[in-house]
Amino acid sequence: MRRVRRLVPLQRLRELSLVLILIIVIVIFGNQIDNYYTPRTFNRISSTVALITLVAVGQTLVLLTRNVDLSVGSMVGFTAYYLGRHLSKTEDMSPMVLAAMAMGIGGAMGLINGLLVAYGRIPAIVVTLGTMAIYRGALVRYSDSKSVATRELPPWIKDLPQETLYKFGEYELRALPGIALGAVIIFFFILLYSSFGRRLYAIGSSPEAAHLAGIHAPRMVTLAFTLCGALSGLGGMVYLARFGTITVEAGRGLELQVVAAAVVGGVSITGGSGTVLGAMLGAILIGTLEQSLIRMQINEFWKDAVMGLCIIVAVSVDRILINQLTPWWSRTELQRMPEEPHAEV
Amino acid sequence: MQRSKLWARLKSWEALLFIILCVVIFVNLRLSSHYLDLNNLANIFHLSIEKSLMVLIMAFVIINGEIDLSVASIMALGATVLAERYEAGWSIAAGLALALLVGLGCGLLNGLFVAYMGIPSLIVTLAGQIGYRGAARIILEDRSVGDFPKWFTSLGQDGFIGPFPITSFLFLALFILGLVVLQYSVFGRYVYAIGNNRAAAEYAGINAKQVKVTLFMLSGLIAALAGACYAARLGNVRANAAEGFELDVITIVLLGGVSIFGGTGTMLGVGLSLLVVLNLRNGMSLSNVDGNTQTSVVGSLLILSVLIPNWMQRLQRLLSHLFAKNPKLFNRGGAAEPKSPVSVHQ
Amino acid sequence: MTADPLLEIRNVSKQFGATKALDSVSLTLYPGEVHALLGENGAGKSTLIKIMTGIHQPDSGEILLQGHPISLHNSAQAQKHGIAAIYQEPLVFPDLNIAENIFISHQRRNPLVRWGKLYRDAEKVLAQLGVALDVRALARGLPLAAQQTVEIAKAISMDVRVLIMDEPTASLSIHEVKQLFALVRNLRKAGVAILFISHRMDEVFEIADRVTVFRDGQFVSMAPVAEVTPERAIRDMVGREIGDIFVKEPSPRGDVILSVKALSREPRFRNINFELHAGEVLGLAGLVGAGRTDVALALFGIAPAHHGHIEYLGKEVHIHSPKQATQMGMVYVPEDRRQHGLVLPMSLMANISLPSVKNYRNQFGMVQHHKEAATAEHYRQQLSIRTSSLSMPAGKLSGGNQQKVVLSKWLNTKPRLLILDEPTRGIDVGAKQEVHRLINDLAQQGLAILMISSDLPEVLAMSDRVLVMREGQQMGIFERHEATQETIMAAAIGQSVEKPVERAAEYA
Amino acid sequence: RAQDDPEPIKAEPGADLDMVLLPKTLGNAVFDEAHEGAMEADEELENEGDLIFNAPTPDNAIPGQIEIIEASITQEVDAIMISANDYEQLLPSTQKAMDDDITVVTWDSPVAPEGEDLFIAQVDFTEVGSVMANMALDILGEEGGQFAILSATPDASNQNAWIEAMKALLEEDDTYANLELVDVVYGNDDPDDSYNEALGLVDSYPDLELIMAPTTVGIAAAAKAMQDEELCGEIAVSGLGLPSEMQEFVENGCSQEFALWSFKDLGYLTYYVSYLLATDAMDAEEGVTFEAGRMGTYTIEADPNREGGLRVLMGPFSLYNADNLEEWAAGGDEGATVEATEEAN
Ligand SMILES: Nc1ncnc2c1ncn2[C@@H]1O[C@H](COP(=O)(O)OP(=O)(O)OP(=O)(O)O)[C@@H](O)[C@H]1O
Ligand SMILES: Nc1ncnc2c1ncn2[C@@H]1O[C@H](COP(=O)(O)OP(=O)(O)OP(=O)(O)O)[C@@H](O)[C@H]1O
Ligand SMILES: [Mg+2]
Ligand SMILES: [Mg+2]
Repeated sequence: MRRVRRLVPLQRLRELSLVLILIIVIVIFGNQIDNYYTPRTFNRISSTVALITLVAVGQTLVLLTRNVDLSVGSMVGFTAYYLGRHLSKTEDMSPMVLAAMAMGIGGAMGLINGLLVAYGRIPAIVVTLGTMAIYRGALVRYSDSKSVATRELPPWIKDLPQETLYKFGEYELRALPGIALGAVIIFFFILLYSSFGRRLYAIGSSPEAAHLAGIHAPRMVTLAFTLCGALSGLGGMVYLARFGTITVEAGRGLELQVVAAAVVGGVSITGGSGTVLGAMLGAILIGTLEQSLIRMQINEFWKDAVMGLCIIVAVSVDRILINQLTPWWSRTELQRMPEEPHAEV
Repeated sequence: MQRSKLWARLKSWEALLFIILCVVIFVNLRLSSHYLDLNNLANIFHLSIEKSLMVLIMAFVIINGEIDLSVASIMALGATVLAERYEAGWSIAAGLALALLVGLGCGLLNGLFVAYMGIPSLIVTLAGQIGYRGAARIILEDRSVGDFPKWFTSLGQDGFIGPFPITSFLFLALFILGLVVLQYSVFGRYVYAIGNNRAAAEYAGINAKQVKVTLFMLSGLIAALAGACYAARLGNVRANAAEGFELDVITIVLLGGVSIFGGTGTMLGVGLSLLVVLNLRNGMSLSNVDGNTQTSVVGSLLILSVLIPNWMQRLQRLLSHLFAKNPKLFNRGGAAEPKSPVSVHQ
Repeated sequence: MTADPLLEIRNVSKQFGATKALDSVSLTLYPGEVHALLGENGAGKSTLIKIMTGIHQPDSGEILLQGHPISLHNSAQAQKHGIAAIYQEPLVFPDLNIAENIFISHQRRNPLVRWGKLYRDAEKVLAQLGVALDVRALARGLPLAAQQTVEIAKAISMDVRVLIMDEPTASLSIHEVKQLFALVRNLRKAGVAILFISHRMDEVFEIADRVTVFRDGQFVSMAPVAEVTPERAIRDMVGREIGDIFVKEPSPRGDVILSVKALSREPRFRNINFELHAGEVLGLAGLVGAGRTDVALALFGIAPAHHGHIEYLGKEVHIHSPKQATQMGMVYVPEDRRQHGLVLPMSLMANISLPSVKNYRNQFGMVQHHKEAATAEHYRQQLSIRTSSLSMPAGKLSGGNQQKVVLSKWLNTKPRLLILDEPTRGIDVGAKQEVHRLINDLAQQGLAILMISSDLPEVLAMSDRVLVMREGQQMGIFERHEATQETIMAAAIGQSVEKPVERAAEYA
Repeated sequence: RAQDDPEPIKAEPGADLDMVLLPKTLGNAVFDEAHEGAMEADEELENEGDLIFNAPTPDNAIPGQIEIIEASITQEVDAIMISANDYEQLLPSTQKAMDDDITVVTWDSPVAPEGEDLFIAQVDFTEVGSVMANMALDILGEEGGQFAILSATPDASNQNAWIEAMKALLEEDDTYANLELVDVVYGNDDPDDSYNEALGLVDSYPDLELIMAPTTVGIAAAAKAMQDEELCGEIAVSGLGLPSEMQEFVENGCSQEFALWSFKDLGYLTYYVSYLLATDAMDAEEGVTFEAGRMGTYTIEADPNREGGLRVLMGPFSLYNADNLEEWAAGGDEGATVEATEEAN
């Protein structure tokens, strides 16, 4: 038991449970839908969840610090539009430069959020509810309510979604999910092994204790928001590549999907716990439910109700699994040592 | 002592909102000659009556440390049930009763999952937001149902006293009730205590689960009631009613000084914030400001309303440090949080 | 004390609203000394510490490190100067594991976390303290004593020149205290200056080299330990003589209120048997982690037992929630006041009335504030709670005063059975006597009291009988005349004690 | 359309009228075109008053329109031109406006007849059905095949009417006997949803040959989805689309043909009619003939789809394909309409 616990720490339990549920969901839908177990389904789902996953990684960083960023949808929309407009005017631009630009714009918006939260001492939900509207308003102003059309874009960005990075039989790892996966892997290690990552957990886990421990929370929080903005900016580029047509409504409502993905994936809204891996699994779970329901032959008017039901059932099962397994994992014995090394002085 | 209490009150969140409200009204008066038209004043409340109703209960829910994203969907479901039953030959009263019951049921479901399964309310009510709207879709599909009796629609449309419809007075009554319950009743005390420290409240023999379930049920009930108001006001119901209302409702509650982490905020603050937002939006509408800009302005207000007092406080602290020799000159420290549930005791 | 002073505090003042927490106090720390700081609850001790670690900024006065004035704006700066503190209220990171909790402040120096090394080092530090905790486990839900241990480990793991300990032993029992003191002596040898705060006089006189006393935020006296007696120190603290330690008067043993048979909740405790009579104080002794709190939680319905029977007032009961227990007149004063005892942002009086707020309603169901205020005022006087106003948020009171609020809150429910978990944790000597007198009065009035305490003298003075636990097991019940420091310690650390164990078997 | 009335009513320029153009939402390109048309008419008629262009955000669509109507009533404007988000729910406020002597003209999407003066119908609703059926026939050929419809929301009344008209035609007319409509799905006028629904159709119906999307958002998203999945040769996309958004896809073969009417003209005509009504130059009565600037003469007629309703039928449809899109592009933003090709088959 002890060994198992060492191998699989409690934090991994969440992800295990989610993987389990994901398998259950896939088996259930596989029985209901013809041609379900095909590379196509895989490619479909992986492409759809790419954007949500990418932004959910950023959201996770913010959530960990006991904050939330509701402006991600607006940041995605703004960046997507800005990049599109920019591309339509410039001759050519290398993908890397564009990506850097995307992260720069998103990062700047995220920085504003972060500064307001950390140094203006305003609750994050207040700040980002505000900037959600403000960034969207800025987009409307900037774009004069016009759209970017696909024809204005250079071919390479339009072809990005079908770019395949790695092929495994007919299962493809395409560019956009590849970007998302890359972000997940990078931030998984950052959160696990860097002291920056650990301090994010510390701040969210107990702000007072972090204060006493001398952790400079404002800097960390600002950085988390900036990274979240940068990833949202990158998300804007993904959005642009995927949809081509960008209106001022681009990305609206994304924030709830992203927060939902993260929270379903075990990231706590009260900070301090959760991983980007979990957030990704949450996104995949919701994406799988959505994509599978699209393919189910059920009455259109029933789909929303079924979706709501699926989410709550999946989350409940997850909760029950975790509740059953946790006591096994988390035992802390406060024992006296057999001999007392400092007994006499 | 007396002086510092006055200070504290002046520096309170409510006072700030009151000042903002005065500014908004002043600007509106300058910008539009129609602002004071009785019809317009009635419209300010009338056009947002459903949101206003839901704000009242959302304040309770958030102070309790939870959130309810499903209110708009329950509202649509309530309106849908009422309309569908009326179409099927029931009386309005019976339909309304069933709608309210359905609202209660949805709230109960939310509450059970939150309180007894321990799933974050954000997720539960997000699923509810999708699911309850789905239920409304199942009932009405793409149809719209209307042709309510005249007396019913006139409840929502025609003036009861002057141009103010009866729903405005319903809101006023519920506001006073909400204020009394939250600020002065045992239940209100429990709501605050649980929102601040659930464990301590439970150790004190409070059944936090029960309180949470009750709140979600009330939230569902009020949402369904708002649905009925919607049906009466528009005279016609569709399953897509009130899509996206929840964010507006939450914004107003937060501007009212309620902390998203629970435990702080007052009904007075929420009421004032409602007035601020409604008047601000009305003023902008009269100046033909588009929806996105309106939302941006409200968003900026949300940020500035916290930022400016924070800066003022820092400035004050800085000044008082400069004058540290004479500490009586400034009231230092202590007032870090302008709002506190204990303010009712002072 | 020939060396130069390491840290000097000169004429520091600090005001919170209407409260003058510190009024021009001074204090000098030399390398290699243990300096005890004494004072009543609310005397300003914790405030001084928070100033020394940069959490609060003084209104006036200065801090000198090796003769150079330093300004501290946050605890990171203090740590850079080699000043670390164990705060009065342990504040762990619940979502980090124990190893991380211990080394969180070190992370600034190495940007990458090496988990293997981290775990090994953490185990080493804990071994120094003589305890083994699973360093990979999350700190969430850790019992208070374990949290305190983690805090201590955290502080001693840093290279410190000045170590400040604010009531580190408040929730520890003799055994852990001994370990801690061994460590402190080592640090002293290494030239560290230690500021030590405690309300337990015997500890102070065991470890300290010099003693400073504060009263009402002012400096009163400072002297080498050889020149002070406990009596004098107490007189300096409270400004009057306090008689000998209060001993419970015998009271008639009434009916059986609570009878517990073969109660178990594996793995926390098993086969607990006892009877509790009206008018009786049953002490529950044991080392930290013996499972005493868990027994109380089971009785109070927070973590119900899995097996066994509880009879209350002659009827078998199954208690599943604190609400049910409270309604039955059985209340529990928890040990962790910040997490379970108080709603910190709520006012002192709202906290006191919280469990019984229903009794303050008028006919319209509204809470009558003047009645609440009257009750709060009553307890403020009875327990001498130091506060500038009854509507002060409880979180702003000093530690000891918070504890008094927790006590008041539960006493105010007028219970039949009172379960006290470390009731005098952090309470100063004067007030402690008040609390003991109160417990005595309550018992005289026929209340049944179950008192968990790690303060052995307290257990001995206040209990009619003492139940000793060790690692979840009942070691025996001692009648008052059998209970001595030696017998109880022997039972608590598991040395064979014949007679009481037999007695325990009788109950089973 | 203009018939042979000898004396069409002409507008008297130079009135002082405040007029509100109220489309469904902001951020949809077609409404910007309508705005342009209205501005053109505004200039032509030398209206001294204001032309107010305002719309709600999509998350507040119906209540937002009501608020704007009510605000307009308070401001005592002279005419409101509405593209209604709901057929019935705006009635209380539009009726209130009419009671206050405000001219209420609907365009693009009407309200019930009692709540408006008249409706400017872009095209005949049944005609939309036949145009879509014809395009399907054009693309699939005589031998026919499977096709599916990707609509806006399940409760969008315009789209539903068109789809019904098309279904009726498919059933009645033998020319279309080989066209098999397999499914109707809904993308909620959201690029993301529409994209996924289109792919869901591909997965669910292996023999699918055509996706018909009677909504500009849906058609662009579907075309982009086919492009990304490299299905352009196999599955055609058609429906109602904006040339500016669709040009790209016609060029690369993802879409051969689509149709739309000119929203610019619609805005122009709507403004003209409202101006005429608001200046009392004309009454909203059946049989009245008037001249609408550059667009020629029109007659008010009974609306066959809405009992008791009046309409002005604008027409005609513009069919776009590879041949005429280049011309359109050359005409640039002037929006050179390629004239009626109803007789495509
Ligand atoms: N943040 C604060 N705001 C207002 N008053 C405060 C604050 N912190 C402390 N006080 C007040 O300052 C005084 C000194 O408190 P302090 O915590 O230093 O006492 P202490 O000596 O540590 O007492 P104890 O032995 O009970 O821990 C108390 O009256 C307390 O109420
Ligand atoms: N929530 C928890 N999570 C992990 N371990 C726990 C928890 N609660 C208690 N324990 C463990 O259970 C045992 C009993 O703890 P408990 O707090 O009941 O002891 P106690 O005798 O009351 O000690 P204390 O003097 O600290 O109050 C200890 O070994 C402790 O580590
Ligand atoms: Mg203290
Ligand atoms: Mg204990």
